[in-house]
Formats: sequence, C-alpha cells, structure tokens
Amino acid sequence: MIKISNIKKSFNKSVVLKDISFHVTDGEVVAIIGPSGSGKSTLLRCINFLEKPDSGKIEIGDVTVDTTKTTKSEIQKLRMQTSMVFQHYNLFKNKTALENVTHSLRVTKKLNKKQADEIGRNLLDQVGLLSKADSYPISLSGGQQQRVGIARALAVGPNAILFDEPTSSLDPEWVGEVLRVISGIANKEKTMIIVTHEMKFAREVADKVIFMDDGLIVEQGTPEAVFDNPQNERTKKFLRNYQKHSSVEMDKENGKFALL
Amino acid sequence: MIKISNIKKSFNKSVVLKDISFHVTDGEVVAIIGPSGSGKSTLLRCINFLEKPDSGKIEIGDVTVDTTKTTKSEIQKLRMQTSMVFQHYNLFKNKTALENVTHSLRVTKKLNKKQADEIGRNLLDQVGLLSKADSYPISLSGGQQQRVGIARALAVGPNAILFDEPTSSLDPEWVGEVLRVISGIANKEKTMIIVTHEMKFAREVADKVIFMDDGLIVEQGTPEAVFDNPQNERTKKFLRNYQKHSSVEMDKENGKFALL
Amino acid sequence: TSGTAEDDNVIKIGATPDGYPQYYYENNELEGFSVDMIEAIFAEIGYEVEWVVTDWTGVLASLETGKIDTVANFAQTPEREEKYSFTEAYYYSRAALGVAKDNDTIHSLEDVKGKQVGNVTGSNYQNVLKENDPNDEIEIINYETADVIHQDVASGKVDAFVTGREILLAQIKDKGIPLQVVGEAFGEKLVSLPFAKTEENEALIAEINEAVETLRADGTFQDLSMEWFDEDVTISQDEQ
Amino acid sequence: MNFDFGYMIEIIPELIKYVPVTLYITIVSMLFAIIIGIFLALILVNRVPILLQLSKVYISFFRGTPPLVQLLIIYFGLPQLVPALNSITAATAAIIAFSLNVSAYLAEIFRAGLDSVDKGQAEAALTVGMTYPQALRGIILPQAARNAIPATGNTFLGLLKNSSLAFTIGVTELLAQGKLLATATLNFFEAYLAVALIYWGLTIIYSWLQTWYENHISKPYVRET
Amino acid sequence: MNFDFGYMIEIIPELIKYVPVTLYITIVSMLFAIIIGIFLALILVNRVPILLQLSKVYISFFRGTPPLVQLLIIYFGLPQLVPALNSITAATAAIIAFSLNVSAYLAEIFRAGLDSVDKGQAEAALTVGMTYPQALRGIILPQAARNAIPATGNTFLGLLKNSSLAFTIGVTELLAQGKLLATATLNFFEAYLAVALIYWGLTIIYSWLQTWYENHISKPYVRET
Ligand SMILES: Nc1ncnc2c1ncn2[C@@H]1O[C@H](COP(=O)(O)OP(=O)(O)OP(=O)(O)O)[C@@H](O)[C@H]1O
Ligand SMILES: Nc1ncnc2c1ncn2[C@@H]1O[C@H](COP(=O)(O)OP(=O)(O)OP(=O)(O)O)[C@@H](O)[C@H]1O
Ligand SMILES: [Mg+2]
Ligand SMILES: [Mg+2]
Repeated sequence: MIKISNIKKSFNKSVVLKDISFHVTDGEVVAIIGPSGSGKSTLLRCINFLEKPDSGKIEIGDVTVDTTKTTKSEIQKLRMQTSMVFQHYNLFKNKTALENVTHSLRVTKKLNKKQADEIGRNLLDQVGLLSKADSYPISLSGGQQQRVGIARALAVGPNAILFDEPTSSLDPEWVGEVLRVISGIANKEKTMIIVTHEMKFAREVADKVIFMDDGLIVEQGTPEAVFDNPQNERTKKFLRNYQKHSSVEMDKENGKFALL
Repeated sequence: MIKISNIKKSFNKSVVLKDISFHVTDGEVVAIIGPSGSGKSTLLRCINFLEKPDSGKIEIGDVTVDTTKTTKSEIQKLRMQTSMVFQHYNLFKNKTALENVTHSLRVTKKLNKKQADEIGRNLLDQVGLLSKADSYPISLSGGQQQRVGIARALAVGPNAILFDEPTSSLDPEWVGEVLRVISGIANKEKTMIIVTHEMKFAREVADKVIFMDDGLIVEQGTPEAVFDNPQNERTKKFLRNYQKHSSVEMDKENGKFALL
Repeated sequence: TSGTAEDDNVIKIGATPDGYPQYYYENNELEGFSVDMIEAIFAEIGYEVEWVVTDWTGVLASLETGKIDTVANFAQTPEREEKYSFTEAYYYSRAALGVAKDNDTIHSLEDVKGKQVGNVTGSNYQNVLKENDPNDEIEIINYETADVIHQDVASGKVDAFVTGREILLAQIKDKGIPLQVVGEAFGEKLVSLPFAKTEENEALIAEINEAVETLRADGTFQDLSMEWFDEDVTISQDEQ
Repeated sequence: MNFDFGYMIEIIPELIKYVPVTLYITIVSMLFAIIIGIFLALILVNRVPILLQLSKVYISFFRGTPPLVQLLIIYFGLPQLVPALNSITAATAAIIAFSLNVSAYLAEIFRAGLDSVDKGQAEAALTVGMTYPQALRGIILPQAARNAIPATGNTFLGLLKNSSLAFTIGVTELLAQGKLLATATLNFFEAYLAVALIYWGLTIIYSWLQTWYENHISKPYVRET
Repeated sequence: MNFDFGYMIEIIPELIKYVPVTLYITIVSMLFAIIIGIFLALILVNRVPILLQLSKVYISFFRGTPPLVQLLIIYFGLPQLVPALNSITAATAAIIAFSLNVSAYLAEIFRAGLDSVDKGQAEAALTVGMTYPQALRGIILPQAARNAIPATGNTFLGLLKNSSLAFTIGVTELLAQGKLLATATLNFFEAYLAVALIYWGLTIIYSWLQTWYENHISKPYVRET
C-alpha cells in the first residue's frame, strides 16, 4: 500500500507540487497522466526521496515517513520498498546490459553470479535483449536502453515499482511486449505507479488514473471514468487531443493537418 | 532534395544498416517507422555524418558526398544542409533554454543578441516554453527539454530537418502543438525526415512512410498504402499491434489485457 | 664571460651563501669572511666584484658554461684542477668534527669509525674525511644543507658533522649552534679561485696571484681572518 | 630545538617583498602553459596524425624529466646550441622552462576534461551548423573547464611552490629569500615557516578565487532544491 | 662546455641502484595518499558537516605550504611534541609527509572526478536498493576513476620527482645521488642528464601502464565504429 499525503515541493521560487495526496492499494496499478511539466516526474522522485519533499507524509508498506523530519535509515528503508524506471533510463554506464540488471541482485541480495545471471538473462529475454546482454549502454538504441531500464527495475522485485514513461521510446510491438511483461508482474499483485503519455496504454493497464496539471491532482478515478466521462474542464481539454487523435481518420479528407 | 544511395554501416561485427537507399523530394515529409533497434537513429546519424557510413552516397541539396572518400569541408557542407532533433535531446548543458535556441544563430549566422533573442523567444513561445527561457536544461522536465531541442533545430532554418522521435516525451496536447509548429514549417516547403513510434503521428504528417526492419527498408509508400494496405508480412506484423491498439476499446470487455 | 669581465673590469663570482660567517646575507648585502677576502683581492687589482647568488648546482653550472667567471670558497683538489686553473690559495680550510653538546663518546676521528657522519653535498670535507678513513669504516650521510645536519646531530640521529672547523667554531660561539667541536683539525685544503682554462684567464690568474702575495704580506688577510675567526686561516697550518 | 617565534614574525615583511617575483614567474608561466596545454589536449583528443606523436613525445619528456633538469637545459644548454640565447635572463629562462613543463601536465588534465564532455554535446553543435572550433569555444570548452579546474588549481599551486627552483639559476624569489635571510642568523626553521605562512596566505586567496569561479560556472549543472 | 657522453652512460648503472629508494618512497606515499584522498573527496562532495571544515583546512594547509616545510615539520617538529616519534627514520618521515601532501592534491582531483559522474547514476543505484557505499563502490567510483586518472597520473609523476626532497633530511635517492656525482666530479650536466634519462624511462613505463589501464576502463564509454 502506498499513501501519499499533502506532498509539497518547490524548486527555488517555483512551486512544482502544490499539495498532492492519493493512495494506492496493494496490487493496484495507477497511471499518472498530465501535460509536460505538470510535476509527474517530480512526484515519482519525491516518493523515493530522490527529491526531498518540502512537507507531507509518505507511507509505503510498513514504512511511514514524515518528510519534514527524516533520518538516513528511514530514507533507505523507504527506498527499499520501491524500484524505479527513469524517464531518461539512467542505465549504469560502466555496466553491460546484463550487469545493469544483475548488479543490484548481487550487491543487495547477495546472490552469486550464476543465480543473478539466470534471473538477468531471463528478464533480458523477456524484453528481447538477450543478444545485447554484453553490450554497454552507449551502444544500445534508445528503445533498447529503455527496455534494459525496465528489466533492471523488475529484477529487484520490490513492493512497488515506479515507472516514468516506460514506453516513450518503444515502437508499438515493443509497447505491447513490455505491457505483457509488466502485466505479468501486475498479476503477481505488484503495486505500480506509471507515468505515461500514452493514453491507450494508461487505459489498458491502469486500475486507477490520476490526471495532474500544474502541480495538482485535477481528477482521479477508473480509466473509464476519467477517459470516457471526465468531469473537470482541464481534463476534458487535455483529453480532447487524445480523442481527436483517435478520430483522425475521419478528418483526413479535410486536408493534411485537419486535426489541428 | 535528399538522395541516399546504398548506405551501409556496421559497428564492429554487427551490420546495422545493410543497404539503404531512398529519396526525398523538396518539401516532402518522410516518416521512418520500425522496431526498436532496427537502425533508424543510425540512419539519421549517417545522413549528417555523425556516424561515418561504411559505404554509399549521400546527396542533399547541391552537396553530394561519396562516403568512402570525404573531406572535412564536404562533411561540413553536408551538415550545413540539415539540422537534427536528437532522440535524447542533447541540449547544450551550459546554456539556458533560450541560449540553446539562439547560440547557433549568433555564432553561425552572426545575428546580434537582439535579433537572435527575438527569433529564439518566438520559437520558445510556440513550444510553450517562454517562461522557461532562462532555465538550464537540468531543471527542465523531459518534455520541456524535448521541445527546446525542437526549437533549436527549427531556429537554424536549414534545407532539411531530421527528427529522431521528436514527440516521445510529449503528452497528447503537446504532440498536437508540436505537430502544428512542425507543419507550419512543412508548409514552408521544408524537407523533413521524422523517425517516430507514433503511427498516428506518422500517418498525419508524412507524405511518405518508410518501414525499416533489421537494417533494411522493408516497405515504403504513402501513409495510406503502408498503414492500410501493407504488402510485406513483416510490416503487417509490426502494424498489427498498432491496429490492435486502435481497436482496444472493442476488446476491453474481454478482460483487462485483452489486446495482448 | 671571463673575456667580457676583463673588458669592463667587472668580475662575476658565483656564491651560495651557506651561512655565517663564511658568507651570509645581511640587509640584502653579502657579508662574511669569503666576501671580505675576495673583495680585498679584486680591489687590489682594480676589479669590481659582481656576486651571482644561486644554489650550489647553479654555481657549478654557471662556472661550467661561463655565466660566471669564478667561484668563491672552492677547495682546490686534483679532480678540479683537471678542469680549471686555480689561483694561489687565499686561505686554508681545515675540517673538524662537530658532535652533540652532550656527546661524551666521540673525541677524535678514531671514535667515529663505524658511525654515521653528516656531510653537505658538494663540500670537499667528505673527501678529506675519506682520506683519513682508509678502511672505509665511516658511513657518510649526505644532506642538502647544514641546518638539517645540525638538528640531526644535536638530536643524536647522526653521530657527527664533518665541516670547516673555523666556521663551525664561529657558528657555535656567535649563533648558538647546539654542537661542540671535538678532536684535532684535519685535512687541510687550499681554497683558491678556479677559472676556465683560457689564455686571458691565465693572465688574470697571474694578476690575482700577485695581489694575494701583497695582501698576505701587508697583513690584510691576517686582519680579516682574525676579525672573523680569531685565528689566522690564511696561512697553512704546516707553516704555523 | 628552540624556536624563535619573534624572528619568524619579524622577517615576514622582508619576505613579502619577494612575493611579486614569485607571482610574476608563476602567473606568466601558467598563462603560457594553459595556452600550450589546450592545444596539446586538442591534438590528443582529436588524434591529429603526426602532431599526435610529436605531442606525446613532448608531454612524455616534460612530465618525465625533473623540472630542475629542464631549467638547466634551457638556461645553460640552449645558449650553447644557439648563442643568440646567451643573453636570456634567468627569469625568462625560468618562465620558459615552467611554461613548457606545466603545459605537459595541463595537457593531460585538459584531455580528461574534454573526454568528460558528453559526445552528444559536440554532435548537437555540429548539427546546428557550427564548425568544430565554434562548438569547442561555445559548448565543449566551457563544459570541459568545469571538470578541469580542480586539477588545474593543483598544478597552479604546485607551480607556485616549484617556482622556487628558479633560485638554481639565480632568481631570488620567496623561498630563496627565506633561505638567504636565515644565513645571517642561522634561524633556518623560522625562515622556512615564515615562507610557508606566506605561501599559505597566497593559496587561501587563490582558493577563494577558484571557489568563486567554480560556483559561477557550475550554475547550469546544479539542480535547484 | 664539452659534454662527456661516455661519462653520462657510465654512471647510469650507479644511479639505477637508487631507483628502488625513489620508487619505494613514491609508491608507498602514493598508496596512502590515494586512500586519504578518497576519504577527503567523499567528505567534500557529500558536505559532511564538521568533517567538511576540517578537511578544508587540511587540504588548504597541505596544498598551501611547500612540501619541504611539511617534511621538516614532520621530521623535526613532531618529535618535539611526541617524543616517541624521535626514532622515526628519515625515509618514514618522508613517506608520511608525501602521503599527507599528495592526499590534499588528490582530494581535489577525486572531488572533480566524483562531480563529473552524472547524478542519475547514483539515483538509479539507490532506487534498486543499493546503499550509498554500495553505489559508490560499484557505480560511482569506477566512473569517477576514469575521469580522475590523467590528473592522478600527473600527481604521481610529480611526486616521483618531488620525492627527491627527501634528500633534505638525508635520504639519498636518485636525484640526490646524481647531485653527489655531479658535485664530486664536476661532470655536472652529464650527471643530471643521466638522472633525467632514468626518470624519463620510469615515466615511460608508468605511462604505458596508465594508457593500458585507461583503455581498459574506458571500454564501456567508447562508441564502437
Ligand atoms: N531541479 C529543478 N529546478 C527547477 N525547476 C525544476 C527542477 N526540476 C523540475 N523543475 C520544473 O518543475 C516542473 C515539473 O517538472 P517534472 O519533471 O516533474 O514534469 P513532468 O510532469 O514529469 O513533465 P514531462 O512530462 O515533460 O516529463 C517543470 O516545470 C520543471 O521545469
Ligand atoms: N555505437 C554502437 N556500437 C554498437 N552497436 C550499436 C551502436 N549504436 C547502435 N548500435 C546497434 O545498432 C542497432 C540500431 O541502433 P539504432 O539506434 O539505429 O536503432 P533505432 O532504430 O534508432 O532504435 P530505437 O527505436 O530503439 O531508438 C541496435 O541494435 C544497436 O544496439
Ligand atoms: Mg517527466
Ligand atoms: Mg533510435
């Protein structure tokens, strides 16, 4: 279970998260959508204290942290509860694809090389990168790096996984494939928070959708409620383009950029 | 006009581009689609010699380069013909958002600060980032960085622009907005090559679609031809997911991950 | 070079001020026994002395390459004579051992056999020590500068210091160096001025030799020596 | 050992007069060394044919042999080969020797600085029409500088103290003057400590400047919190 | 000046006997300095309260004052305070002095190396459950090392030659032996050049090792072509 209460965060003068509260029950998949710059990445980063929130409370599993007064060991415990897929992948540059996945297993779970490699190869296989096991990040394509990042986060098997746009660099085939891998994990009652710009993806995987704008949660509910019957004007406006996108074929005859 | 003939490229032992030829007429918009790792980014990087092709010929505007024997000045001339939006943005880390856009204007076109800033601010405004003009890349969100990267490439106004997944980090609203900005330029008869994973986006902006797989061009044609009536088995398979995606709503009743 | 030196009657002399009373700096002027002696000699023959102060390495290199004409306080040895022409000696250096004030085991050269003796690199005193140590029983520890040796001897890290007897006596007396001089002086060496072996220099050397004779005869040397050392080091002990 | 504290304080004003000599030699040498070092580093990073081999030998020699020997060769050896250089002053010879010596060390530092700049930065600059020198000036060098400054500061402070080698060829600077002053009183330790205090003071001033400059150029890379 | 080439060659074997002393002092000091330097750099980068201020003073002192003075303080000054240290040998004092001195310079180099590692690397390590020390060992230090090696190499080569300062307190190493020969025989340039050649030889060997190691650890960062 994840419970976020009244998280606030500003950088210098600008307030990026204004007062965020929501909760995620065990095994639930939450999609966070919203315009670029609305604070989605910052929110994920606050949840595992990569960014120190200015105030608010974070509860994950049996760890509760009051963000105004934390100790190092609390933060460490909190971080042990989640793993994260970064928007910019952040693969370990000095490690091969396989080592990126296995390194934490060896270091934090004290698995031996054989055990770790087995898990690692299995995961790389699932994301289609077994043949790239020994490549370093610098020689992987964007989508390949993204998939390694996903495998790395899945490997440690924590309480919850935070995904920051995990399919942004993937083609439709791989979006589907990654979806299957993630859902395989979702079926194992894994809690997940997924920031995404792909509305279809959100709709498909999420039990709950949170729409953020300008540092606030504007609307949240089931995918059906949010996508098919948005209540808030801002949500409607945001989703209009998504809907327009879907209906582009009809407009096509009116000219090349009719949808605009 | 861009004419690519028999471009080949390998890294060490692995052949990444196997024999790529295509051409783009002036003012044409070409979308390159294909699975992750198929060589799309490498192809773009070969076109402006960020990667030296092993063999083949590149013609852009009035510059023709035989890639097996090139001089520095030829490469420089070739590069002057295009600008590029990078998959990972590659914003100048030591420059503000505005300076990212204006720096090349001041250095290569010798504009004074006032002239360059005017163009820069206008472009940042179009991509919704005027308020971030003085922010450094490190404090921009993913989508904001991507938009600065687009503005930077547009600013220099070259013969042709190469886009490597220019909307991967953008939400539907901004995808629409960027589309409009790009199409504004397309209407000015600007040649564009756009690598993208968003099939709808490809369909909407492109005059021609190229489908790449495993270092080869498998199929090319109008968006209608490629998307609605693909000839090649591989293309069909690739687009199946896209089509499935589109029809996800119908499948939804069959269960949460019906499309998989 | 020595050629131009004669032309303009300026003689460039390399010096490494290594401390009172031989030569040292006071109020940005070179002072000391060597300074007085050499200036007396060149005043006698109508030359102006230009001191070129560097460390010992620089002095030797400058002499070798002709950036200076000669060097003060340079003992005359057979090896050095192969390379340079020397004037008549203007003083006679004698070595002695310095030991810690509370040292009552070392009284003579014999007592340092099997022990460690500090020496300043490039000084001729280690050579005279070796001459008095036919069986090679003394371990010589070379140092860069004397100040460190004083400390090491005083604290007992090294047993003795081989250096100029009169210099050490003066330093102990006037500057409170925490050492005592033990045993007899030994290894008298001539100290004279070296010049590159050229014809012009031979003429200059002859002139200098005359001046040395004169100054010795008229008591100038003796006065200077008494002033600095309370004894006459400008004549050989053998003659005393 | 009885330490004469009063003497130490007393000679400081006398010693401070020699700070300008030390600073002059150090700063002028450093400026030349930086210029030469940048060129060498660019040759190393871009692997410019022939020049690469020459630079490697140059760097190897000047990093490989003691600065004292380099100083002796330049002051005493070169005039033997080129008599015109005979009139070179000791200070000039010192500046030449230190410039060459330090440039070899800086070349290595700058090479690492250039290597640490993400290749994507240069690529982006090239794709918006900049030439390599333009990319270098506006994009690459400023980013490389940030990385190279701490080690460059080390080299500068090393030179500040190593410049006292110039005494070998007769340039009396701070440390040499300390030694000379002590010849009268034989209070060598007091003199050394006085000299050390002055060097330390200079270092503290330099460190302020470096910290200020580092903060200044680090602004773009530091996340606000 | 007539250069006696034969003599230069002739004394090389005699000089080479002193290479072990030089290498011993240099390498042992370097190892200690690296360990201390890493700790200092970590304190600087993580801004550990109190320790930060202490480290800054330490670094300022050891970068700010001449190594010669540090050597004298440790050899003569410390035993005054701690009489038990009176029996310290000159070589040991030299190693202590050089370790402390060089560690201050390395701290700055390592700080820059750590700063040059993308913050995202540490973040990623933390999110997969590593503690900061684990992230340091597996992810951050290896990447920082790559950046720090050229400047560390500079420091090592600087120390190799500066270790001759140990002669001040009576340790005869390579350069000291050269000086002894030079002043004894007055074949002065020959002796210094012979010494320089030996240092150069050592430097060339070191450079090979460094180049090999750099290539080895750079593999992950170099695009194949
Ligand atoms: N370190 C920082 N300093 C200052 N401002 C920052 C910093 N990090 C983020 N911001 C600002 O905070 C806002 C939210 O950023 P965040 O990265 O959370 O957005 P996002 O919702 O993830 O956007 P995107 O979809 O584009 O990734 C943006 O306007 C961004 O410019
Ligand atoms: N420097 C390199 N060294 C070795 N292999 C490389 C290098 N760069 C790319 N590759 C390989 O070449 C193939 C094509 O890479 P490229 O980046 O062109 O793919 P892409 O089509 O752009 O994929 P994506 O959609 O994931 O960005 C990939 O398999 C990749 O691993
Ligand atoms: Mg984001
Ligand atoms: Mg790509």
